[in-house]
Amino acid sequence: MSVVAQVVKKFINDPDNVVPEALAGVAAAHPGLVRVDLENQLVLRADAPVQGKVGLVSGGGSGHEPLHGGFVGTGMLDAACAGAVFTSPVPDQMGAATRAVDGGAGVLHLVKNYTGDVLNFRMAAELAEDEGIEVQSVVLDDDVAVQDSLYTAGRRGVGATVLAEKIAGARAESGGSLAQVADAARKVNDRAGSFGVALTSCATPASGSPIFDLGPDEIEVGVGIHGEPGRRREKHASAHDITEMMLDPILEDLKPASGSSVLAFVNGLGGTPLIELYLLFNEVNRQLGDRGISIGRSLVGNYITSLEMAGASITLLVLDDELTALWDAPVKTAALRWGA
Amino acid sequence: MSVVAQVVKKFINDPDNVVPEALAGVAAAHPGLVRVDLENQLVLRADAPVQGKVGLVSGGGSGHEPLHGGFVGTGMLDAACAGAVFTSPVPDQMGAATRAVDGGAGVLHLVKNYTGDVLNFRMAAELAEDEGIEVQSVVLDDDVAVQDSLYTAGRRGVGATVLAEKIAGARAESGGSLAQVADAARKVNDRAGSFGVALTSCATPASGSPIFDLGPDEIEVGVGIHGEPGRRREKHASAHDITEMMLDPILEDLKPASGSSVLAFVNGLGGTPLIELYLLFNEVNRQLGDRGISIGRSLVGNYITSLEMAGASITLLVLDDELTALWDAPVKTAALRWGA
Amino acid sequence: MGGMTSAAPDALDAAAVAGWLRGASAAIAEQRDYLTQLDAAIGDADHGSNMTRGFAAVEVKLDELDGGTPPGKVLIAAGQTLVSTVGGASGPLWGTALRRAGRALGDAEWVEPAQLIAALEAAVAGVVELGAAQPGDKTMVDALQPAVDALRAAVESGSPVGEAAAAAREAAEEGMRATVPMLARKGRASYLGERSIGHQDPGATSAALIMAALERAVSPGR
Amino acid sequence: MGGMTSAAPDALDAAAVAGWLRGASAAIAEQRDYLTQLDAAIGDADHGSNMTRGFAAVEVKLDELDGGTPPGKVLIAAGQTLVSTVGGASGPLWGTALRRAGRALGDAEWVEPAQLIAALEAAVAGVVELGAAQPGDKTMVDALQPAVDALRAAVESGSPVGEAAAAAREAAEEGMRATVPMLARKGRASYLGERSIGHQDPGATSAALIMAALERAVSPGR
Ligand SMILES: Nc1ncnc2c1ncn2[C@@H]1O[C@H](COP(=O)(O)OP(=O)(O)O)[C@@H](O)[C@H]1O
Ligand SMILES: Nc1ncnc2c1ncn2[C@@H]1O[C@H](COP(=O)(O)OP(=O)(O)O)[C@@H](O)[C@H]1O
Ligand SMILES: [Mg+2]
Ligand SMILES: [Mg+2]
Ligand SMILES: [Mg+2]
Ligand SMILES: [Mg+2]
Repeated sequence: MSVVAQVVKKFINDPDNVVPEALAGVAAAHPGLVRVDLENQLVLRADAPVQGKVGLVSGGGSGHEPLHGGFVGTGMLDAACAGAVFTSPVPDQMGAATRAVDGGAGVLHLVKNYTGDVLNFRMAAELAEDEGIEVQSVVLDDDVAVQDSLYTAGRRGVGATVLAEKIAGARAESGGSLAQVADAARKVNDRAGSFGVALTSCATPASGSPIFDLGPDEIEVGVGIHGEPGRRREKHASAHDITEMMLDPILEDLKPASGSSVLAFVNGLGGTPLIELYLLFNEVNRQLGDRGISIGRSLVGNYITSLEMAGASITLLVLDDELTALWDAPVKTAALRWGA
Repeated sequence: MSVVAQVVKKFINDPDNVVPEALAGVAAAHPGLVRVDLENQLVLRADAPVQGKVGLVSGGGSGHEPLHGGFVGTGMLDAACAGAVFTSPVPDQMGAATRAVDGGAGVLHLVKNYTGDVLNFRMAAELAEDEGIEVQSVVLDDDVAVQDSLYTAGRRGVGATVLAEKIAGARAESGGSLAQVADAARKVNDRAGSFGVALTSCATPASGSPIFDLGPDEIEVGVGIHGEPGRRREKHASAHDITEMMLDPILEDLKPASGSSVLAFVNGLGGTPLIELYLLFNEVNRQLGDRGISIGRSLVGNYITSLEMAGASITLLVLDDELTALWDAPVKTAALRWGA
Repeated sequence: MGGMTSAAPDALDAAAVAGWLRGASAAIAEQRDYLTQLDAAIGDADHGSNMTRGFAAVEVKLDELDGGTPPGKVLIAAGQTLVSTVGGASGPLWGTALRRAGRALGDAEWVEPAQLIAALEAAVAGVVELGAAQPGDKTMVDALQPAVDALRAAVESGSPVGEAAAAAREAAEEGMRATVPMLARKGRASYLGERSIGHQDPGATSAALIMAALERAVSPGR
Repeated sequence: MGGMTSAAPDALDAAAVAGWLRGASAAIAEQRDYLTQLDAAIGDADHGSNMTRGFAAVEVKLDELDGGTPPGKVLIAAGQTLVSTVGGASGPLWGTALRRAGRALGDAEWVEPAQLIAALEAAVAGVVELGAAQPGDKTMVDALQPAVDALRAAVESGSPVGEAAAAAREAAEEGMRATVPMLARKGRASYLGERSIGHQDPGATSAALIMAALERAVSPGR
C-alpha cells in the first residue's frame, strides 16, 4: 500500500478549483434543468423550492459524478451539495441547500454512511430545525463488504444511494409526506446490498498520484468509492469468478427468496469501459438465474464513481410492486431520465 | 511509440468472447427496448422492422460503447452491427441488419469514415440492393484533426456520428423519406467538426497492453477513437489551453458566423471522470462566449469512446431551427433518452 | 505571543491562544503531505488538505477578530471556522472540540491551568460525544485523551504549565504511535478491517501536532 | 501438395492453390503478434488478429470444399470467407483480391504461369479499384504490385514458375521494406501524417508473407 510516484494526468486548471469549475460547467450544460449556487457549491433543481413537496437534499465529496449533482431534477433530488474531492461538504452548504428546497413540507437528507457525511449532515439538520424547517435524515449503508457493528463506523453507503434518490424522489414527486418519503428511502436501504471490486486505484486532483498501487495481476476486493483499498487483495480472475465474488456476499446479506425479482445495478467506478460493464451484467443475469432470482429492472453504467478508478460494483435491490412503480416513475435529471 | 509491456486489467472471461458476452448483457439489460441477434452480432430495435419507416443501420468496431448499440431505439437507430474490438464488422452482418430493419421505405447506412467501415458497408449495400432493398449511405467524417484530401483516406468519423444518428433518427421517426433522412445526416456532417485529445492510451482485450505509451507530462493531440496515436504529441497543459487547442481547428473548419448557436458536445473517451468533462464544458462555454458563439444545446458524457482511454473530444454542430427541433425530438435508447 | 507576560504567571491570554492556533496551522501546513500520505494508506488521502484548508481559514478568522475578544470566544470562532471549511470527519470533530473548549472558558480574559484542563477535557468529551470513538479505536481520541490526562496529572502534581504542556505533548505523541498496531473501529480506516493494522492514524497524528503547538505557545522561551 | 506432379510441369492444380492458402495461413498465424505490433505503431493494433481470424476460417472452408473444386473456385471461396470473417480494411481488400483472382481463372483445372499472372494482376486491380491506393501510398499495394510485375517479367523471360515466384516474393519483400520511409496516404496510418514515416506497413508485410507462401507452394521441393 505504498504511495507510488506515478502521475495521473487530468483535464484541470488548478487542483483547488476543480469543483467550482465543474459546477459552472454543469450550470452551462443543463440550464433548463438545474441552477447552480457557486458560493455554496450546490446544484439545485431549476424550479426549487417546489411548494408543498418534500425537498430532497443529498451531497457528499466530489469525484463520484454523476452522483449527486447529476441526479437533481424532477422526480429525484432537489439539491446536491458538493464537497471537495472525496471530502464531505460542510454544514453551511447543507443548510443553504435545505433552505433553498424547503417548500413547506419538510426536507429529507439522504446521507451516505461515512463519518464525515453523517456528522456534517447532522450539524446541518440541527441548525435547520433551529430555523423551523422540519428535517429527517436517512443514512444509507448498503455496502456488504464491510461488517456492520454497533462499535464501528458501520457499512458504507454506495450504489443503493442512487436507487434511494430515485425512489424517494418519485415518492416526493407523487406528493408523499416527509415520513413517507423517508420510509421509501429506508425501504430501499433495507432491501439493497452492494459490493465493489477495483482493478486500479485513482488519484485526486490535489495529490495527482494513485492512492494505492496494485500489481498487474492483483485486484482489490470490497472497495468503496473513495479510491481506498478494499477489504482484501486477490489475484485477478475471470469476470465470472469476480461476479461470483461480488454476488455471494450480497445474496448472503439480502437472502432473497427464490423467485424474487431484483433490480440489478452494475455500476462502473469510472475507468472501466461500458463493454465490460455489460459483460458483467451478463454474468449477473446468468448467475442470478441459476439461483432462481430474476432481474425485474436493471441499470448499467457509471453512476456512482471513484474518479477514474477501473472497477465495478454490483447492487441488488429486492423489488416489490411499490418499489417497481416508484423506479418506473418519470425522472428528468442530467444522468437519469425517462418518461419525461 | 514503442509497445509497452504494461498490463491493463479487464473484466472479461475470454478475449475472443468479449463482444458476444457484452451483447448478451445488452439483451438482458434492455429487454423492452432492443433485441439482440447474437449470431450476427446485431442490436435491433425491439419492434423492428417498423413498417413504412426508413430503417437506420450503423455499426463499426466494438470498444466505442455506448456507440452504436446504446443508440438503438425509438427515434434513433434501428440496428447496430458490432465488429470485433476496433475492427469493422463484415458485410454479412450489415446485410442481416439491413434486412431486419427494412420496413419498405428503404434503409440508410450511417458509416464512420474509416477504410474498413466504408468498404464493408459498401459491399453490404451492393448485396442488399441486389436483394431489392433500397439503400443509401452517408459517410461521416467530422474529425478536423485529419487533413481532408482526395488522395488520402480523408477525415475520420467521430463525435458527429452520435449527433447524426440522433438527428437522422428523428427525421426517420417523423416519417421522412430515405432521401430526407439521408439529407438530415449529411447536414449534420456538413455542419459539425470534432477534435480529440488523449491523456493515456488504451488496450484491446486481445492484446492486453496499451497501444502506445505517453510520458507523465505528454498528451496526444488529434486522436481518433481506436487507441491510435494522434497527429502530434505535446506537453500536458491546462484545461483552458487544451480546450483552445481543440476549439481553434474546429472553428477554423466550421467558420460559424458570430452570433451562431451551436450544439456543444464534450465527449469522454472512456477513462476520464465526468467531473473533468464538465470542467472542460465550462471552458468550452467560456471560450465560445468570448468569440460570440452561444451554446444552444449541449451533451456531456461518454458517448463515443476508445475503451478506457483517458481523454476527451469536442464536437460542435452549427444549429438551425430544423436541427434543433430534430435534436429535441423524443428519443428512447439505452444511452440517450428524453421525451419518452 | 503574550502567554507568559501576564500577572498570573501560568495563565494564557487571547493572544497566546491565537498563537497556539497559528502554530498549529503552521505545523499542519508543513506536514500536509505526510498527513495525506498516512490517510492514503488507510483512508482517502485528504486529511492533510482538509486540516490545512481549515486552519488556514482559522488564521484568516483570527486576523478579523476584535483585539479584545476573550480566549474562549477565539476558540469558538476557530471551531466554527473549522466546521464551515473542513468537511469530512475532522471538520465537525475538531470544530466541536474547539467550540466546546471555548464554551468551557466563558468570557474570562485569562486561562489558568485549571481552566485549560477543563477546556481540553470538554473538547475531548465533545469529540467522543459526536464521534462515539473509544480509546483504542485508532482515532484522534487515542492522542487527545492521554494528552489531556497527562496535562491534568502534571498540573495536579504541581508542574508549571510549560512542563505540563510538554508532558501532554509527549503523551499525545505516544498515543499517536500507539495507534499503529490498532485495528480501526471508527472512520474510514475501519473499512479496511485487519488491513488497518500497522498504519499510524492520520487524525491522531494531526492531534499530536496540535498538542505540540500548545506546548510551544505556552512556553515561548523554549 | 500436388503443384509439380501434373503433366504440364509449371501448372498448379487446386491442391497446390489450397496449399498456398494454408501456407499463408500458417505464416500469418506465426507472425500474428508481429503484424499486430506493426499495426499498433501506425494503426489500431488488430492486423495480426484480423488476418489470422480470416485465414483460419479459410482453412476451415478449404476442408469443407469438394475434392473436385477447380482452383478458381477455391480462390473465390477463400475470398468470400475473408470478406465474411475479417472485417476492417483488409477483409474486403484481400477478399476482393482472391475473388478476382479466382474469377480470372474460370473453371480451368490447371493454372498455367500465364494464368497465374493474369489472376494476380486481377487481384491487384481489384484491390486498387476498391481501395484506390496508388503505389507509394504505404499499403499492401506497395508489396503486391512489384511482386506481380516481377512474376510477369520472370515468366516472360523464360524462368520456371518456381524461380518466378521467388522473384515475386523478393519483390514483395523489397516493396514491403520500401514502405518504411513512406508517408501514408491510405488506411488508418494516413491519420498520423508525418508520424507514419519510419514504420513498416502491416498490410504490406502480410502481403509479403502471402507471396512467400506462394513461392513455397509452387516449389515444394525447395
Ligand atoms: N468517529 C470518530 N471519532 C474520532 N475521530 C475520528 C472518527 N472518525 C474519524 N476520526 C478521525 O478522523 C481522521 C480522518 O480525518 P479526515 O481524513 O480529515 O476525514 P475523512 O475520513 O472524512 O476523509 C481519522 O484519522 C481519525 O483520527
Ligand atoms: N485503401 C487501401 N488500399 C489498399 N490497402 C489498404 C488500404 N487501406 C488500408 N490498407 C491496408 O490495410 C492494412 C490494415 O489492415 P487492418 O489493420 O486489418 O485493417 P484496419 O485498418 O481496418 O484496422 C494497412 O496496413 C494497409 O496495408
Ligand atoms: Mg475525506
Ligand atoms: Mg481495425
Ligand atoms: Mg480522509
Ligand atoms: Mg488495423
